[in-house]
Amino acid sequence: MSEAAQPKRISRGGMIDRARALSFRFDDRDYTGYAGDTLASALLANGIRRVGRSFKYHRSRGVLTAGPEEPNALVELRTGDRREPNTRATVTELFAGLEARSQNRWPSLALDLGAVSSCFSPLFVAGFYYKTFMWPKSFWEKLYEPAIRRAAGLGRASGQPDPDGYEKSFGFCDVLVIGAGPAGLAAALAAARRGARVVLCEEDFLLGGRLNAERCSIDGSDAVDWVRRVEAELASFADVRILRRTSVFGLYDGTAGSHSASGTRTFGAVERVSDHLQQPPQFQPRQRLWKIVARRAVLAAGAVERTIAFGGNDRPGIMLASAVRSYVNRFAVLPGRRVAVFTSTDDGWKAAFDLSEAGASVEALIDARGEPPASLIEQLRATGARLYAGSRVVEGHGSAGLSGVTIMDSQARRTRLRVDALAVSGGWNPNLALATHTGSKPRWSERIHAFVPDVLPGGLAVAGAARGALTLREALSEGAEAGAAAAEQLGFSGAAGEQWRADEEASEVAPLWFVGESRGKAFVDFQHDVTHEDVALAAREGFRSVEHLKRYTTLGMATDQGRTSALNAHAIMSALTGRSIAELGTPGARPPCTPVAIGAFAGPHRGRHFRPTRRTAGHGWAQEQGATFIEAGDWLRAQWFAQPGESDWQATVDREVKAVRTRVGLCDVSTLGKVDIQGRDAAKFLDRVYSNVFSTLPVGKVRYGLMLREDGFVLDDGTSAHLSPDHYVMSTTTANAQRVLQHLEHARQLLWPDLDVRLASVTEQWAQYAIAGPESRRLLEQALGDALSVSNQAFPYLACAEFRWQGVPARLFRISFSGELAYELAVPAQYGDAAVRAIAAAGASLGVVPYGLESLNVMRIEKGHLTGNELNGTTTAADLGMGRLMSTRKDFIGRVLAQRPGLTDPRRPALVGVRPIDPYSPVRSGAHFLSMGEPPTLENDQGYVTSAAFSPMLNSWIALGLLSRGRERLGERIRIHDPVRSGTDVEVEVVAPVFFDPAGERLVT
Amino acid sequence: MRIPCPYCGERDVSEFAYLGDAGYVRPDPDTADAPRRYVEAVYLRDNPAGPHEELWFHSQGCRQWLQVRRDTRTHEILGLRVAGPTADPEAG
Amino acid sequence: MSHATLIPRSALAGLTFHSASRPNVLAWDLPPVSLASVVSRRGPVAELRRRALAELGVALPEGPRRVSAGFISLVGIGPGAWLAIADRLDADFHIRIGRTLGPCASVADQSGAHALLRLSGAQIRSTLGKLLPIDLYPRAFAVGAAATTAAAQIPVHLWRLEDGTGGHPVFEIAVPRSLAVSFWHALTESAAEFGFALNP
Amino acid sequence: MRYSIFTLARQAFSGHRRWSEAWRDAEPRPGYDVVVIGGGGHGLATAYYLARNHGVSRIAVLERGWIGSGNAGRNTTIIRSNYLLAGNNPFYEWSLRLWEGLEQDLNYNTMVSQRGVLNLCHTDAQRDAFARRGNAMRMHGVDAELLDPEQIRQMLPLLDFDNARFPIRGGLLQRRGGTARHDAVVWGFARAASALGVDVIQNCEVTGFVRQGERICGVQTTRGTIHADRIGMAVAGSTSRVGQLAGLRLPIESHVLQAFVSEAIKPLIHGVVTFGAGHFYISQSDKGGLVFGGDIDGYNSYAQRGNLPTVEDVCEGGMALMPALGRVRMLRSWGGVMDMTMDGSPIIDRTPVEGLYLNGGWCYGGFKATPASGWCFAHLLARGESHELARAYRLDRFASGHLLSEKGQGPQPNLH
Repeated sequence: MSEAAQPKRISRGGMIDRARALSFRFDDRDYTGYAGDTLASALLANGIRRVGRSFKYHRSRGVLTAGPEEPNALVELRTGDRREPNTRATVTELFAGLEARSQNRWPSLALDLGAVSSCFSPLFVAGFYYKTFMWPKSFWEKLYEPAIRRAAGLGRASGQPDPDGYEKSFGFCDVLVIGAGPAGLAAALAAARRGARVVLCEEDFLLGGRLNAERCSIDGSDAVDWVRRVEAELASFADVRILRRTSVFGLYDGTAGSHSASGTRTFGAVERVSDHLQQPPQFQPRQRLWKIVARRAVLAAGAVERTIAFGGNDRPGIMLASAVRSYVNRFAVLPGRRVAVFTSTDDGWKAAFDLSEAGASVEALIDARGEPPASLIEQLRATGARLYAGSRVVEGHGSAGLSGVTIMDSQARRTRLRVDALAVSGGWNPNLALATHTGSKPRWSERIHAFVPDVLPGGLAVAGAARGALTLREALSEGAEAGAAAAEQLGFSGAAGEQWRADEEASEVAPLWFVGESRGKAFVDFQHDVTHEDVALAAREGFRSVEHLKRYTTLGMATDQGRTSALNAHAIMSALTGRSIAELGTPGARPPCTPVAIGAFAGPHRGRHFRPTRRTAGHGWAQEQGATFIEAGDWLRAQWFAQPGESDWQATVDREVKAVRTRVGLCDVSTLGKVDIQGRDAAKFLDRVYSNVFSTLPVGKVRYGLMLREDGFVLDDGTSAHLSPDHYVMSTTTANAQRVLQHLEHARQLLWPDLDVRLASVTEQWAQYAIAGPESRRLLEQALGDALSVSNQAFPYLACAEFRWQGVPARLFRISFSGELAYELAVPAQYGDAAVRAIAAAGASLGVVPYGLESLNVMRIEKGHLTGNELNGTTTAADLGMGRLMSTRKDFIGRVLAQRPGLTDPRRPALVGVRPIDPYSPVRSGAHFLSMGEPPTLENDQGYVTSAAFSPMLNSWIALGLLSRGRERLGERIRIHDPVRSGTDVEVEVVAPVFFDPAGERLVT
Repeated sequence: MRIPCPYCGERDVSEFAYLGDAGYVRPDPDTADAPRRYVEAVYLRDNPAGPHEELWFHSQGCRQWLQVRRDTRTHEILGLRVAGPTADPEAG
Repeated sequence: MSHATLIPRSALAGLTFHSASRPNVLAWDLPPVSLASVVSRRGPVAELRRRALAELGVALPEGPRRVSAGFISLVGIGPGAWLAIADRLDADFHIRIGRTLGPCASVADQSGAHALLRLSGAQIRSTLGKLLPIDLYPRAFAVGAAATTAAAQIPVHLWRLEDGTGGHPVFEIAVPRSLAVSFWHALTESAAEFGFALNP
Repeated sequence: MRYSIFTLARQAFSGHRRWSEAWRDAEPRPGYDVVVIGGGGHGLATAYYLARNHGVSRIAVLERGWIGSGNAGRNTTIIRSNYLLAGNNPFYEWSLRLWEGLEQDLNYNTMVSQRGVLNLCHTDAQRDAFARRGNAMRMHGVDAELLDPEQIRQMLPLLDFDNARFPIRGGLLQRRGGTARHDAVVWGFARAASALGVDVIQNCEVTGFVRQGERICGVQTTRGTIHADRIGMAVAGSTSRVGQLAGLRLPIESHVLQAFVSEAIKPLIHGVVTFGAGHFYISQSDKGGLVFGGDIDGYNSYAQRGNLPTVEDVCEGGMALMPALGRVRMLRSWGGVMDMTMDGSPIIDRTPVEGLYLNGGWCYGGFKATPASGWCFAHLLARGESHELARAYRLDRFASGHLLSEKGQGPQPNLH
């Protein structure tokens, strides 16, 4: 690549691969960068300073930082369904074919805040919208708000399904090290050498942290070589895992609490597996969410340099000094030709040295301090830069890009310098967010004028700059100590001896937050356009606590969380209110400490795999029969079996119901919960968990049972079969299977541990089929042959038996949900497919039909049997006409509280049936009951329809419902009110809640 | 959050189902003041800010009910035992 | 009179996946065997242990471990609860165990309740790491260890056998039959990047 | 000072130097007619309506930290009145009516935005339950529409209609539902109350109660003892703790509810949408952030923070409903401590202790209730009797069995 193509690229040095030129697009223009670039470094190399517009005033903005704390250089990365808004150019690895666009550039037409901001910006002070847009009333939602909504926001989401995959993985380790700068590398190596199982996470794609951005040496040689040596040694340990491109975003609970040292903690991390590629390779996710369980952790996340608030401190070309050094040293990019440095720290001077070394003309070094260290002054001579001690930059000029700065020296003389880049160094804020996630508060340090970790979460140590130890020497020693200590606390002790030597560094910091003599807007939140004036206004209006300041001005709420500038605002507020920064309050951080894609948290659980799907053993057979499946909890169940020529599902269901009622039908009921109950006290146990009596149930018999919660309301219903002495099998509804089992285990383990009874779920074990209809007995005779006699005498209603069918253990129950002569045949699930085919074959000559949930529902409504619609958690046994099942002869769960006045009130809605006077007027579940002539008000509400269906047997719509004083109102005409679905009410007659074969003769014949 | 199950070992909270206050004792239903005592047992809670004795069911593991002592301000697990007046023979 | 005969069917029958040429994750769909849940009754388990040892020749494992002896292996799945696994499909398995352990234990047939898979390969731990919330690190989950947990939201029993050829760890996993298809999807998705093969 | 575009313009010319404090930062006085404990939305609204509707003159609101630092500033700002039960529906509908006039009433733009609240259903039973609820709403004159999948597709093409594990089968839409700016609600009530003479006292934590025989006649605070004829508690999240100071044992558990906000993006989602087959709901703020949440973590907590499994569960729901969210980044999360009652409904009632009144147990539905809660609690404090809209919110309903449970899950808060 020729220099012309990348005008700002330094001809030598840097950690880029000049042999691998990469072409990319920005705002529809083609550019070239190198492997090892970030998008930001590549743009700067190509001489691009303006990369975006600010949120409120639409001011031109350029690259401020070289890291994840970037507030300005946000772009829309990629296109189409892979478009990612608000992507930080400073951490986006350059790849061939990368496409990016600047954001928020052309505001919407409706209300162009961008356009008006220049003249109306005085109006757009903090919280202006709370004080206006109130008149006229209707205009807020019709005009003002839509305009604000269009103008707000930054980038555009793709709006299309994310085409890439995400993964989750659990990770376990003894010591987790967060950050692979000097401190992190030292910590990881120290722990690894002692034999601990180590995970090292680094956000960057290179290990080394600041060492990649600075010219410094360890043990006399280039620090970068040291990094490679450590990296190689770490890689040689089997129990060390290095996760690059991985951000640890959250600290969560383990067994340890906020402060205790022992126990574990859970860390959330996201690994950007494929973000540095145009798209993920086959079988690779875009990102992977790590849930890392660690016994100890070392936080070595470094520190973020902060800006200084002065007029026009947001001009493109004004950069943090540390970023300047990154671009010069790591990326071989010269941010400017004529440059100046504005600092209140020793560290800032290094930018001048590096810039000069790289060939820039350093015009001036402006140090707010009156007497900077002599050593630095000495070193500065070589650069030829002019020193302005005790001086401040009061204004940055150049709206499209920095063209100059005005400085005010110690004698208050103003001088204007022509520069195209300014490096700013206002001090360092330790990256301690993780240390505060579980509620620990940091403390204020008067040494570095920043918040540093104080009381730490148990098991977490902090090392290096993250602790406020800003020199390389401290980072190395603290890292090594922290890593060693973590391992030794866990009982590891191995070869120690990490001793690394680094040069002395001047690292004094003097606080300089805001230049009082500023001209123009001085920004304390670049992305949200919060200025020093907004802070002053907040103080004036009483929003003085840190949280009020934040919420009123939106300070620090943008994507960068104000990492480079929010503390300046706190300092300004403390000056205005005469309280120390610490007194203002310490804003604790909450996860995630870096923005994380929602897709990563979801992982593979999306689309059809959002939740696992349960299929019965007969699923394949049902598919062959043309079943339409429906979700029933986690299960898929056959809803109906349509046949060619059937006009709609209603026709299908009518056919199925008639076939069952006149011949015989076959239905898969395997999804019902089944609990195996064994023990000498099994009967006693059942007596206590059911409201009705089971201890009188003889072997070989089944009984319907009602189960209450302790609060007296119905929990579930089902049957229990007495298979053999001390052995029962209970059935529950499909929906409540898990909750009932938990309820039973609670009763067994906690309420009555003295009972000899044991429970085992056998839901998965038994495939179970209902065979219902007048011909069901004949079908079974053909299917079972002499395996079991099913004559009415040998196997009467509510009989049950265990037997062998072709050598296979099988169970038969004579129970009926449809109200027909019916049986349920159960076989171990691995035989379920064969069994349903055998049953179907045996019934072929009898015209057996498979029927689904919908027909089952019609038939159970015809019989007034209950489902979840009636057992909705607010009904009592009496409401459902089952008062007789509330035994008075024994104790049972729910007995006492069921007697409360609110549950025994005679005005409570009771289960009734209703039939429309016009049989073809549809009645729908969810419709409300009203007395004739009463207006539809809540006061007049008489109850509602719980279940409804068209009955092909009665050739009429029928319904069950809960009607106030229902039992006293049989024969009364009321009306059904269903405004959300129908404009006209339907007149119905209240009848008993059983429409078909009320005497139940079909069950017993 | 992670719970050290006495049978399975330390497991992620997502394997457990929470019930609440372990102080619940089912009152004798046959005393005169049973209604009042049931209302208090079923509905009222100490709800302390600090150490809390509570019931967790290891539904995705050994299916034991566990009584956990946990600080509701810090989520620290302070202690744990198999729930119920008498523990299962093999537990712990 | 029906002549259809009852033959068992694998829960994984007919499932598809991407088969790699050089697989690092291997799975075997084990032929059907009989299983039963064994739960000790109220009171001391000493008698139960004695009978298990005397009649079945196995020392009931304490805690989540797997022991094997002759035709039977037992996996601890809870306090006083085990999953008994026969070496073949035997309709009388649970009955015989029930008789031998008599009133000391409740025994229930679970032969149809699980799909049994054997898993191995160079990358099996990385694969299972994506599915299981437990630590399968060699020291943490040694040969003979067992666990009851959830794999990608699916409840499973897992245990580790002796290492196989190439020194790769070998696991067996019991998945609820109704969830076998969902588990299969999660397993093959997680293994795909390493290369996956069934019954190699 | 009255807020308007004109005041703003005038102020602009003077460089915004003449704005006065939004509310007086008052010093505690020795005694008041009514002391309201809790400077959140409910407490400040109570004070405002006490002064405005009932002419009570000597009122103080005591806030432990800074106003709005509790759940008022830790919610997802949704307002709606789509309730089923006769004990709830009229109360929440009155609340929504008050929201609709709040800007003008308070002379503060609380950014009430009625962009609609849509509950999605994924089974026939759910749809029927929605129909029942929608019908109940209509019978009280509340707007409610039952939508079919096609209508929803028109409204929100973003949703997953074709590849969903639990397909969308319909939805219940309340067009008048929407959102409001939570902090503005707190500041607006504080400013309006302060203008009516209410003392808003920050950094004043109640540490005990002053008793006169069986009666409570004051509070001890970190800023001294303050006497009052009547004392109202509106301390969501701390109800059990403050109640304990008065010897109360309540049908309440404290649970943490997490909420999340994404980076700001251009308008993507218009109204509020809730997923019916998982725990997820979402809306987009005027600033552009997607504000979303799900279920409570499910264990007792006062920590104001939750754990990762809940975050995953919420985002799984989000991706299942809106696969386009995948590349949108979560920016921040927070946790609020919910007073979960045993039937999922609130309590506005006198307590067994004379002189002490309770407003609490809002579970995760407190924000939308703010105006009506203040309205009815003020009525109770001023008149000594329950407001007709809050009659069902009695403390003795658990003993009598007149429970107010929309979901019917029983006395287990983490199932509500």
